[in-house]
Amino acid sequence: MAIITFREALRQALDEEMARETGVVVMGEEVAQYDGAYKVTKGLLDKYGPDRVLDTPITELGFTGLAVGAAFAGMRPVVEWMTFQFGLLAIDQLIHNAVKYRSMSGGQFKCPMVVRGPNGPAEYLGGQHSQSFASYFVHVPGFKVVAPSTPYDAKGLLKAAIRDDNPVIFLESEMSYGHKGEVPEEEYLIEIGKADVKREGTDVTLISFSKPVLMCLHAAEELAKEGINAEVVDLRSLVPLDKETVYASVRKTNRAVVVDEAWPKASVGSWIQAEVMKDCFDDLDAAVELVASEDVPMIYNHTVELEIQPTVAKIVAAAKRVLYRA
Amino acid sequence: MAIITFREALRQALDEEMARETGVVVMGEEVAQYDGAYKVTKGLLDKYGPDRVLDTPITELGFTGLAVGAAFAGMRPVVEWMTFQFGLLAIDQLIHNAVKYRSMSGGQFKCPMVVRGPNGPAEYLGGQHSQSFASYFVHVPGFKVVAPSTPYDAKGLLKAAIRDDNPVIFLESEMSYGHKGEVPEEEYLIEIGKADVKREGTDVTLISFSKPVLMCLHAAEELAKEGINAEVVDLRSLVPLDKETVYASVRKTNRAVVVDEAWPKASVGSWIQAEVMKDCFDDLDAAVELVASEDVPMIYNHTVELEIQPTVAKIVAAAKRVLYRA
Amino acid sequence: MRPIKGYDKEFLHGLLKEMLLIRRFEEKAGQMYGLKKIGGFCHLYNGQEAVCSGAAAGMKRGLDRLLTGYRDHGHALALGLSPESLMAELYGKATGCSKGKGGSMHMFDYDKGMWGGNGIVGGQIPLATGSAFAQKHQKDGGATIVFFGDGAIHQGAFHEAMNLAAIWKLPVVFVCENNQYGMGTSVDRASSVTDLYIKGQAYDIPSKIVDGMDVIAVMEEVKDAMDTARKEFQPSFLEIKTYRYKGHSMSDPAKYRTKEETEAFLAQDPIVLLKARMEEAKLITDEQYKEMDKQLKEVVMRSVEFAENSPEPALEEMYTDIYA
Amino acid sequence: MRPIKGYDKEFLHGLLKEMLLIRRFEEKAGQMYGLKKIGGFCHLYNGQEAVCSGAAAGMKRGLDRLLTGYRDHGHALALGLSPESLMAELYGKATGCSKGKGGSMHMFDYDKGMWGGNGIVGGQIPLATGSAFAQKHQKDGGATIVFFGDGAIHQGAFHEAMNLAAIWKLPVVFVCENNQYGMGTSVDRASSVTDLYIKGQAYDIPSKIVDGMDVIAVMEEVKDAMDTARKEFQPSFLEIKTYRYKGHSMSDPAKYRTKEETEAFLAQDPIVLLKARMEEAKLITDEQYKEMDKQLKEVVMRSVEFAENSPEPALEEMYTDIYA
Ligand SMILES: Cc1ncc(C[n+]2csc(CCOP(=O)(O)OP(=O)(O)O)c2C)c(N)n1
Ligand SMILES: Cc1ncc(C[n+]2csc(CCOP(=O)(O)OP(=O)(O)O)c2C)c(N)n1
Ligand SMILES: [Mg+2]
Ligand SMILES: [Mg+2]
Repeated sequence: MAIITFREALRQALDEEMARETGVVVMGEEVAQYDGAYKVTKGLLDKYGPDRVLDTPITELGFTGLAVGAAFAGMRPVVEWMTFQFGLLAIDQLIHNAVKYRSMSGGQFKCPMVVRGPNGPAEYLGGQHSQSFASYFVHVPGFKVVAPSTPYDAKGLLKAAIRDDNPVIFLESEMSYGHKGEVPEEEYLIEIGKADVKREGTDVTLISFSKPVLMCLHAAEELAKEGINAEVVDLRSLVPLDKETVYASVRKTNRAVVVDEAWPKASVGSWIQAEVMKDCFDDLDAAVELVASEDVPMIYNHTVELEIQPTVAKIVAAAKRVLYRA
Repeated sequence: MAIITFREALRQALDEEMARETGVVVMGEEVAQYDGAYKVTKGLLDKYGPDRVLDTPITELGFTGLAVGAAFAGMRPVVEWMTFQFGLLAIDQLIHNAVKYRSMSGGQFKCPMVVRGPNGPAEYLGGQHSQSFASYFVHVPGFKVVAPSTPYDAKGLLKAAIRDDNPVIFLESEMSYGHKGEVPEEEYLIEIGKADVKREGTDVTLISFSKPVLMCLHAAEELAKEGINAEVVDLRSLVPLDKETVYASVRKTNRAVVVDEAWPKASVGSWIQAEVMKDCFDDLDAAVELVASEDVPMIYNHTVELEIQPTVAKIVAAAKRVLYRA
Repeated sequence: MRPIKGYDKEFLHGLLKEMLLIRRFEEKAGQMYGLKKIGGFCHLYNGQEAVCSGAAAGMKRGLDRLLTGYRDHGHALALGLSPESLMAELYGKATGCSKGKGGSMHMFDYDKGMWGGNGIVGGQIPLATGSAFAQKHQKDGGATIVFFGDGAIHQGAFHEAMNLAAIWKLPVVFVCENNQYGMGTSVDRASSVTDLYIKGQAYDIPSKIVDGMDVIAVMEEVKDAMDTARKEFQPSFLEIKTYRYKGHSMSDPAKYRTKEETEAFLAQDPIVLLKARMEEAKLITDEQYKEMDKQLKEVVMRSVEFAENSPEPALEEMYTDIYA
Repeated sequence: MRPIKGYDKEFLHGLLKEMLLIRRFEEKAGQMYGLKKIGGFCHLYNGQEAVCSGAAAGMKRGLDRLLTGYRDHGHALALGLSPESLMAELYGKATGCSKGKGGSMHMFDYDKGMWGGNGIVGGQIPLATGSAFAQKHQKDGGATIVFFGDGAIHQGAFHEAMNLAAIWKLPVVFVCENNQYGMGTSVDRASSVTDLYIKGQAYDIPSKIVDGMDVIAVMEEVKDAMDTARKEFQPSFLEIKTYRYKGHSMSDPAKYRTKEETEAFLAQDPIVLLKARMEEAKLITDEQYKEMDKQLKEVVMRSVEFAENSPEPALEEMYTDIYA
């Protein structure tokens, strides 16, 4: 298997799906001539031309809404938001139109589109560029929400997302784009809605998605040194949520820690924490812990910035707490 | 004590605070000449004039951002969104500017403003007018979030919100505006961040906020008929959350049901459910239940619309489940 | 007033009938609302009939698409949705054009090109631009027309969409139905310019004022604009001056305007004006008109019966039409 | 080029010195970024110095306020923030003008009227309009000036704010710093009109093109506009044509433009142009200029030392400055 970056895995997915269906178009700020702010769309303009790879003006509401309309008409637009932060300007078009038209029309519309881009904190970016937006989309029925942690998952899930007939929110991470991993040469898809046990274990379940999954794997190694055998469940999809896989793991380990780089209140992390505690109440030997961002705005200073986020040390400490070994 | 409507309680709060400080201005669509879409601002234009009660064009992003700038400059704007639905267009200005400027500037800015209006479902309004937005604001550190259920609380909390030096999100309900309750003639304020036990009980704690608190009170009456003595905790403020009062109740009853009219995923309801289960884990005799909106878009048909929302019957059933009497 | 000669009798009868149907339908909807058969927000179109009827007459059916806001009954009827399916939708019945799930603000018929029906002021404008984008991409030969109010024009959505349509040369016609008010706010209180068509100049998009009380003018201008869109991928912008006779929605007594003002507009009622021109040209008699009206009242009455007798959607319907 | 006579020597020296300070500061910031002393997004202002310096010279200090986007080092220096406090901010140090919490995009000094520094393209425009609203309401006699790019002008935020400023007559001056590119997108790819000042006409707001390479022109036009804002509560809109020499941010090699294009602009460098006019008028010698430059390089060097020697914020700082 080839070892490629997360960025390249995404690019391959886009390339293959664009080759497969002419209705797949890519639009966003700087995605064409500039190859994308993070170079995910590199070379697509040359290959597919300016009718299918479109640089937009800086008008998130406008071009996202335009993509929704195009999806209604049977195209499969892939919108790149330079970051999900900027998507806040466009969220009205997704919530009120992309997901609700189907219901309001009694099923006459469908909206096969993908909105993708980096989400969550990167480095030295301060308060306006570091927020994690998963909860805003997970909250609303009608979206599918995907958040891969490895190049392999990213490619297979993005291909599935593009073929999906629903609006799929595809959360990446600026810090992940350079991460490398094995990706097969032959085509594959990953079903949206299936979690993946990234490490098997027996003592405690670490549940996460997107970039923090890698921290969980590091934490598991640290825990192993102390004789604690952690299982790491990578949700991969937040909607639909693969409760079966999560609960099977928790019923085995009887202890769980959820890791989410977003703020803790009304978050995806706290929701999963609640679901696990409610549905596995009798199987749990300790309350489920949530390792989230500190409940504070992100700060530019790098040392503080890192300490605001989940860390391997925080995950290890939480795992030990649920094992009453703190 | 006078018996007045929720609407009138809000109007009195605005009126008293406008009389108290000239920096308090009210702006929004139709708030002046039309007296407000729901008549909450009735008569304020006549009393305070067009410089302090301002009809805006239909540009939520523009006028909300304008209010943030005015608050930075030392005014105390009260923005009315005709509903929180439309505020989705303006949420960027609140999240990126109203709350983050203080942190990003190292404390140089403050943003004393209130954003208020109806939130959540009303009647026969369909998918684009029925969403509950509490979670979007609760999620972000820097907001205070208030959601009263009675005219008394509404008046005292709105006055406190206007005097607060932070951006306060003040969630009302179209269905509550006509509700009546006792409100004293003399001035009073209610501290933001204090829950209120609206009914004392011993067997199960019903935790809610805003309009569904009234449903909880009805449910408590129904439960009483079956010999179940429910305590009803009205959170009143979601941020800050009065965990002390909530936990004291749960530690007494050992059982809890959270009621939130928003969707269940990544919601305020599921967050409170998680908090209670985590922090009162050893005190609970059953997992905490959440009665939320069905996880579906709101539908116009009135019968279906009502059934999508929390109902007294659903709350009663959940209370019985946590008592293992289902 | 544009001359009607050049148009054949049948065609003009059709136009007149459609406008009158819309008028009668809205009157009935208002009545049923009063009887609490219908709830929620209900925005009537009385007075503006020439806009949607003229526009629909300027469109190519089966090819072109239309989007509008919540004041959408007229547009739906003009595109050929049946009064039954609309009245049933207002009643929230399973037989409604949106299965009782959308209501007054969300009348849809995808196949007829009726793309609703949007409750967020200005929210349909980017969608329409996307529909046009797809039409150009898919080379289906169609164009999209989008309606919005004088109040909606200040929303960022309008400006962002106009710019995209201009730089990408999309087959879309933007129509501002300037009925002088956005709820209780007169256009001069919300805008610093009197004529809104001027906004098009900021995008170098051809822009015009059209008399919205003259159905012929609307039809001709929309037809021109749609043809240009289809053939040259050139968007355009029409400000159609019109007036709504009723309050903003059923709950609005419209105290913010004078009786004189409303009467001045009633005097140039689009239905009366077309009828007068047709009478003058001896294309219709008063008797024929009355007969037409009588028939239409029956049509509308039947739509009420249909709605009354239709079933409610099953509760389980709440779980459908969410994911494709 | 506007004549410089009428302005006294000291004043012109001040202007020149400020522009040169900004140039040297940015060069140093770029260098320190290369050495990884600074991280994240860092947008340099080289080439545009005449815009912020001219504007600051046209403002009333202590009375007026300024807002801009993420490319904000120049504006902060022009409003009198010290190079030390800026460089420390870039280093994320506790002594930075935003306590190391904001970084390059968020330079603030509330009391000096420096309202930042916004990372959301166009996000500052409504805020500025609100600042002006407060100035009018509080009758403090000041006005607000807001800067944004040629890329930002298409955002709804600009259009909504312009309309509000126009109908409420607010003392605000909107300035589009048209440096020809929004990241890699040239203005003609994002806009259907060549001159952006035309957007003001849609709001009946007086609008002009200003030569952004001529600091005197910028100063005079901004002063006029600010005076009008303060005295008549009349907003105005200036499109200032300028150019950025560097890439969009430190990570951008700017391959999307030709060397010839950049050289053509370098030939009308605002610092060189002012210096030349001053030399011609015998207000400065080349020697004096070199001495000035030497001093400024030392000033900038000292700001680096200051930043290097400053403490990091304590970890507990994360919990402060959230609620007032
Ligand atoms: C974004 C948004 N803001 C506010 C509203 C409430 N609202 C509904 S209609 C309306 C007035 C719109 O006026 P106009 O655009 O002139 O259309 P008209 O009603 O005259 O047809 C308002 C403010 C809304 N539905 N959406
Ligand atoms: C809402 C939003 N969208 C996108 C971005 C990413 N971005 C940052 S700067 C920029 C280009 C802005 O260009 P322009 O307005 O011309 O300003 P300049 O950089 O030339 O000063 C973009 C797209 C952002 N910060 N905010
Ligand atoms: Mg109108
Ligand atoms: Mg630029």
